[in-house]
Amino acid sequence: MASVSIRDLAVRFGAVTVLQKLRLDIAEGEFIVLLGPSGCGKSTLLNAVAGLLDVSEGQVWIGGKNVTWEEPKDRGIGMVFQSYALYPSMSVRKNLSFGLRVAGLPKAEVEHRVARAAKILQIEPLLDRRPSQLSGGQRQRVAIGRALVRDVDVFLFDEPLSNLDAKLRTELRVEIKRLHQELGSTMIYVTHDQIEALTLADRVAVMSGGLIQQLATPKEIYRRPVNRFVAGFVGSPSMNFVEGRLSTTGGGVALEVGEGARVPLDGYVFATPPQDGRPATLGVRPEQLTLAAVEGGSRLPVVFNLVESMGADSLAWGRIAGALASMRVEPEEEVPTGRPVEIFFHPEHASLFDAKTGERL
Amino acid sequence: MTALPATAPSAVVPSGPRPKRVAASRIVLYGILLVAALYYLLPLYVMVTTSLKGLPEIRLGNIFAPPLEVTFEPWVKAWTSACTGLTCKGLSPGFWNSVKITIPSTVLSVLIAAVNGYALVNWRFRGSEFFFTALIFGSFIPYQVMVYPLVLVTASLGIFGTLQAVILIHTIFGMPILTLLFRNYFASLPPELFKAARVDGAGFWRIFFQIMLPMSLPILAVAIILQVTGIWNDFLFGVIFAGTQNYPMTVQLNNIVNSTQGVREYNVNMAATILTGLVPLAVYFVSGRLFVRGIAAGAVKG
Amino acid sequence: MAETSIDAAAAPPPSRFLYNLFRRNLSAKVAATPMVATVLVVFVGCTLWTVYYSFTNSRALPTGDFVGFAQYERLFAARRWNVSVRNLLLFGVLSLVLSMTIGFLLAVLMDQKIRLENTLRTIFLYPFALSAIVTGLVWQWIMNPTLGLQTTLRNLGWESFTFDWITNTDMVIYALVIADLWHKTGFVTVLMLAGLRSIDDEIWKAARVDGIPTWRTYLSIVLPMMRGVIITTLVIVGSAIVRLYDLVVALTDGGPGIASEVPAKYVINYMFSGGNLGQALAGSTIMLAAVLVFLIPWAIIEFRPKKER
Amino acid sequence: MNIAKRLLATVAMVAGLGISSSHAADLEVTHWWTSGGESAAVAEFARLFNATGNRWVDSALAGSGTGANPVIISRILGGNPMGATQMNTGRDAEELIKAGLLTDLTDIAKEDGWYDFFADKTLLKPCEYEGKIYCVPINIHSWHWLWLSPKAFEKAGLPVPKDWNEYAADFGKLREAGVVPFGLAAGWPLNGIPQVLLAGVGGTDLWMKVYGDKDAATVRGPEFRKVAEAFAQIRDAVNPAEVVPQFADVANQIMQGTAAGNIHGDWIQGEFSLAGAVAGKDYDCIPGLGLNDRIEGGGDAFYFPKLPEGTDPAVIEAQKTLARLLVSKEAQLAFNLKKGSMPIRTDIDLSGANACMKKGLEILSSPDGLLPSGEVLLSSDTQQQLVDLNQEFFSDKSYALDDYIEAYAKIIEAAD
Repeated sequence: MASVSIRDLAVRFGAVTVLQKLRLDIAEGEFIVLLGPSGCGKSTLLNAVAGLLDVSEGQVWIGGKNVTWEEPKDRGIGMVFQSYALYPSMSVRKNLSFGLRVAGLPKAEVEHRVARAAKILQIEPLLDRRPSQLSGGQRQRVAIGRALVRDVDVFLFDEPLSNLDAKLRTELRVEIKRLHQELGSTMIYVTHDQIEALTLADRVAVMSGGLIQQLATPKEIYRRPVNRFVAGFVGSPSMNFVEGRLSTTGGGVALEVGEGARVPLDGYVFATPPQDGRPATLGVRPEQLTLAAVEGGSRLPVVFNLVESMGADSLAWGRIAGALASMRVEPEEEVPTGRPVEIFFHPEHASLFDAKTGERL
Repeated sequence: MTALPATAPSAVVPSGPRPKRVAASRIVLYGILLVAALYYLLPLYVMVTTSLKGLPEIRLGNIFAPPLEVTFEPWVKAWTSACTGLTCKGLSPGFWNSVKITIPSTVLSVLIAAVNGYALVNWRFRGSEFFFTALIFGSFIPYQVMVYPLVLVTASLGIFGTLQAVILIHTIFGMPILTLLFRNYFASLPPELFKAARVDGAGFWRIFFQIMLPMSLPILAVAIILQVTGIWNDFLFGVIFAGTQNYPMTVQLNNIVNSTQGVREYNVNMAATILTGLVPLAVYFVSGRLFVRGIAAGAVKG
Repeated sequence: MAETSIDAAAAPPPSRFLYNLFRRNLSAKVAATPMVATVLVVFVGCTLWTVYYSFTNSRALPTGDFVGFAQYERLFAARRWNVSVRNLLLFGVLSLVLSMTIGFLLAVLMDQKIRLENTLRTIFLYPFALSAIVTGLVWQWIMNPTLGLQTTLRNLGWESFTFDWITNTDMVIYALVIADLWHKTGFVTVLMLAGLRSIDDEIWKAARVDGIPTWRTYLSIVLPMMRGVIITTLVIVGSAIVRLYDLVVALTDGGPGIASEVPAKYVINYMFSGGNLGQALAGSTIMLAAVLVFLIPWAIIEFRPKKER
Repeated sequence: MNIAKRLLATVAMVAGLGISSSHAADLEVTHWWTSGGESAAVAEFARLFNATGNRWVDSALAGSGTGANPVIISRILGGNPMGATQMNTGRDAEELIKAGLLTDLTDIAKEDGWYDFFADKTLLKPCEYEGKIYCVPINIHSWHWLWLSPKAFEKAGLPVPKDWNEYAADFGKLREAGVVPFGLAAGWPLNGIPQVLLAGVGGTDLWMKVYGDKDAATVRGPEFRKVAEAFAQIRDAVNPAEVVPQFADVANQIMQGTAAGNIHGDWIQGEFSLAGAVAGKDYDCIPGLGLNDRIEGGGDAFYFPKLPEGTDPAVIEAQKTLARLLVSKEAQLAFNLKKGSMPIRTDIDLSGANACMKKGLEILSSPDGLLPSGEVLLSSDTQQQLVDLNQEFFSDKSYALDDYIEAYAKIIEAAD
C-alpha cells in the first residue's frame, strides 16, 4: 500500500489545457473516487498517475517516491480499463501470469499468486477459458485479477463498470468495496456515475474543467456542496434551485423570490455575513422538503403538476418561482396538484450560493 | 500524510514532461525507414532519369547518373511514334484500348462482386456458403489451368478476340477477391440496419441500391483500385483474348520493348514503361487514403 | 448472419422443396447467378476439362486419345519441370515469409506515430500499382551486370563489387525475390498497418501497465489478434505466387538456361510453342493439386467451426 | 423487379461496346518480324501488296516463335482468324490443317506452276498434306552459317579461320587478346546452334540418323560425342555476364570487332545491311561451318486461315492475290535482299545479292543442296524438349557431357 501525492499537476494537449495546476494528496489505503462529467479531465488525471501520458507540469509521487518520469510498470500500480483490455488470444491463467513471467518471476511464485488472486475473485473455474468465452462481469474480475497478482500498491479503475448492465454493476460495485476492505490497498476510481462515487469512496473529488471542485467525504459532498456545480452534479434527482435576492432588512435574513415571496433563512449558517440585495440561489434537496409544516423551518411557494411513483417512494414534480422542482414523498401521501401550496424545509440543511460565482455563501 | 523525504533522489527533481532523450531506437527507426524508402524509390528514379536522357548519354553514362541535358523527345516518341513491328503509332492506340477494356470490366466486376457480397451476408440461401468457398478456392487455381478451355468457351460464344471476351475474363477472375472484400465489409455492418429495411418492406434490389451500395464507399474505393490496377496491368488475357486491334497498352509496351530494333532505345522503352504505369499510379494517388481505410474495413474482418 | 427469409413451414411438404428451390429468396438467387455460373462453368468446368485432357496425348488441338498417366510420367521425368517446381517452392517460401515479415515490420515501424507516415505509405505502395511486366523490365536494367548496379559501383571505384545474380544460375531466384518484394511488400505493409490500427488502444495501455516491453507486446499480444488480416493477406499473396509468370518473362525469361523457370511458364510454353496440350495440362493439374494441398486445411479451419466465431 | 431489368440492360449495353466491322479489301497479316532488318523486308511485301489495290493491315507480334505462336494458334482456334499469317514451316500447322482451319492453295500452285520454278521441290513438302498444298514458302533461312569478324581476328593477330575447327582452336588466343571468342545473345538464339554443329561437325549421315531415323544408339556413339564436345567448347568459351540481350547486339559486336564470331541464322544479315556493313570486309560468312556443303533450309511460309462464313468475298480474293504475289519474281527479289535470306526461286537476277547470299544460292542451286529441315523431321514437342535440354546444359557448367548425351538420347528415343 502506498500514498499518492499529485503536486501542481497540469496537462496540456497543444493549446488545450485538460488539467489545470491541481494538488491532490491521497492517504495510504484510501479509496478516492474522481467524479465528473465526461471531458472534465478525470481519466487524464488517472492516466497521468499511471504514467500512460506525459504531464506538462508538476509531479506525481507514489509511496513517497517521485515517479513523474517513471514507466508505468515501475510505479507499483495496476489498472482496470473500461473495455477490460484482456489479451484475447490468451487463456485467463495466461492473462494473469503473462506480466509476471515477462518480469521473470520464478514459476512457483507465479502460480501461487495466480491461485491467490483467483480465490479472492472466485474465478478459479474460469482459469483455462478464453476471454471471449466469459461474461462481462467475469472479464472484469479477471482484469482486476491482473493487477492483484502483481501485488500493486495502488489500484487504478477507469470507469470499469460502465459496460455492464445495472444488476451486474451493483454486484461488482459491492465486490470492489469488499476487495478494498479485504486488501486495504490505495484505490483511485474514475466514474461519471455518482451512485458508485457515493457508495465506494472514502473521499470523492468532484471535477470539472480540469479542476477539482471539491474533495470531501461523500456525506460532506452531499450535505455541504462547495459550489453550485457540485450541488447540481451530485444527487439524483438533482437538487432544486431557486433564484432570488438576499434581504437583511425586516428582521432576520430571507430570500426574496419572484412575485414578492420571502423565504426566511434563519438558522442557515453563513460563511460570510450576508449582504442585503445580493443575488443568491437557494438549493434544497427533494428529500429535505416536506408537505407538513416544520417547527422553526422555512417555507416555499410551489405548484405541483404530477407525481412519479418509484416503488419505495414517490417524487412530486412542480415549479417553485418558475423553476422546475421535485419533492420526495411517501407513496401513500396525497399531493395537492394544480394549485399553489406551501412546502417546508430546515434552512440549516439547505445550501445557499452566490448567483454569479456559484460559491457557497 | 507521511513526511516527504528530505533529500531529493537526484540532483534534478523529475517534474513535468519526461525529457525527450533522442533514443537510439528513434534514430534506428528512421534509419530503417529511410533505407526502405530508398529501395522503393530507386527503380522510379532510374526510370524517370533514363527516360529524360538522350541515347548517347545512356550508352556512355551509367543508369544512375542524373540526365545532363534533359529531353522529352523519348516521351513523345513513346507516345506517338514508337514502332511495334511495322506500325509505328506508339502507345496511344494501346492506351485507348486499355481504357475501353478497363472501364467496363471494372464497372461490371465490382457491381457483380458487390451483389455477391450483399447476397452472401444478408440473403443466405442453401448452398450460398458452398459457392463462396468454391469461389475462394477458384482464386487459387492458376490462370494457366483455365486459359485454354476459356479460349474454347469464348470461341463457342463467338466473342473470342473481341473486347467482350477480355471484359468477361476480367470479371470472372476479379470476382473471388472482390466478393471476399465486399462480404467481409457487409458482414461488419450492424445487422439491425438490414433488419430495419426489411421491416419497412424494402425488397432485395431496393435495399441494395438505396441503402447498402451508398454505404459501401470505402470498400468500393478498394475494389475499384484493385480492379483498375489489376486489369490495366494485365498482359496474359490481353494478348490472348482481346484480339490484335484491341491490344491493351501492356501488350504494346511488351512489343516495343522486346522488338529488336537493332539498337535498343532504352530511353523510349523507359518512357513507354512509365506511361503505361501512369493510370494505375494516378488512380492510386487520388484515392490512396480511401484505399487504406477501405482495406482496414474489408480485410481486417476477414 | 441473419436468416431472414419468410418461414417456409406453412407451404405443404412436397412443394416445399420446390418452394425452397425457387420462390424463397428468389431475387437473391437471381442476383447470385453470375457467381454460381462462374463457379460451375469456369472454376469447376474448366478444371475438369483440363484434368481430363491431361490424360490424353493431344498436341496442338484437344483431340488426342486416352493415354493414362503417360503425360505425368514424362512430366516428372522432365528436368525443366523439376527445376521449375523447386524454383517455385523456394521462391514461394522466401517471397511469402519475407513479404509478410518485412510487411509487418514496416507496419510496426510506421505505427510508432512518426511524422512522415503518409509520404512513406505512398512510397511503399506505389509499386503495387505497376504491373509485373514493368517491375521485371526495370529490375532487369538495374540488376543487369553490364548496365546496372554492378557497372555503376565499379565505375565509382568499388572494383570488386559483383551483383550479377540475374545471370548466375544459382542466384537468379533471389533476384526474382528482390524484384517481387519490391512489387508487393508495400501492399502487405498497408494491410498490416490497417490491422494494427484496428487494435483497441486500451490493450496497449494494459500491456504497458503490465510492464510488457513494446516488442513483446507486438509479438505475443498484437500479432495473434491480427489473425483475420494475416489470413486475408495470405490468400491474396499466396494466390499470386502460384501464378508467377509475367515477372519471370520480363525479368529473366526463365534464363540463364532454365535456372529461373517456373511451372506456369512451363505450361504456357508447352501449351503453345511446344504444341503439346496434353503435357501442358498435366503441368496445370499438378499446379492445381499443389494449391489444393495448401488450401484444404486452411478452408477447414476457416469455414467449418462457424458457430464459435 | 424493374430494377433487375435495368441492371441487365446495362450489362448488355456495356458488353455491346466495341464491335467494329472491317473494311472489305483489308487483309490483316500477322508475323513476328519485329527487328530492324526484318521489318524493312516485310515492308517490301506490304508495298507490293498495296500496289494491287488491297490494303495490308500489319499486326506484328513480338517475342518471335515462343511469344507469337500462342496468339496465332489461339486466334485461329478461337474463330477470329487473321487474313494471312507467317509461321515456321513444319509440324506446327499440321494439326490446324487436319482440323480444316487452313485454306487449300493447290489450285493456285498448279495454275502458277510452283513446282516448275521452285529451286528445291522439298521446300513444298512441309506445306503438303494428303496431296494438297496449304502454305506458301517465301524464303529459305538457314541456321547453318558461321559469322566471323575480320577486325577481331586482326586485333588478335590471327588469320580469319576457314572452318569451325580452326575457329574453335583460336578460342583461347582470342580470349587472351581481349576479344569475346563467341558472341551470344540471351534466350532463343542459343537454340539453333546444336543443329548447326550436328550437320557441320557430325556430317549429313549423322544428321539423317539422329533426326531422320531417331536412332538413339548413334547419339550414344563416338561421332555424336564430337558434336557434343563442340557444343561444350562454346559453353566454356562464353562468359554468362557477356551474354547480350538481342542477336542484333551480336551483329554490332562482330562489326566493331569486340566479338570474334557467332553461329546464327542468315537473317542476321538484315542487321548487317541495315548498318551498311559489307560482306567479306566488315563481316565474313561460312555456310555449313566450312565442313559440310549441305545446309539445313527451313524458312518462313504464309498460311491463309479459312475465314468464317459471311466474310466479304473480296477479302478471300485478296488472300489469293497475296499468295500469288509472295512467290512472284519481283517480291522474292525485294524481300530476300532486305531480309538476307535465300529466295525460293533461283530464276531471278540476283546480281544485287551480297557475297554471302551468293554462297547460299550456290548451295541452293545444287540438286540436293538442302538437308531436310529439322522442323519437318521433329515434332514441336521434341524440339521443345531439346531446347530445354540445350539451354540447361549450356547454362550449367557442372552439367557433365555424358549426362547431356544420355538425356539427348532419351529424347530422341521418345521422339515421334
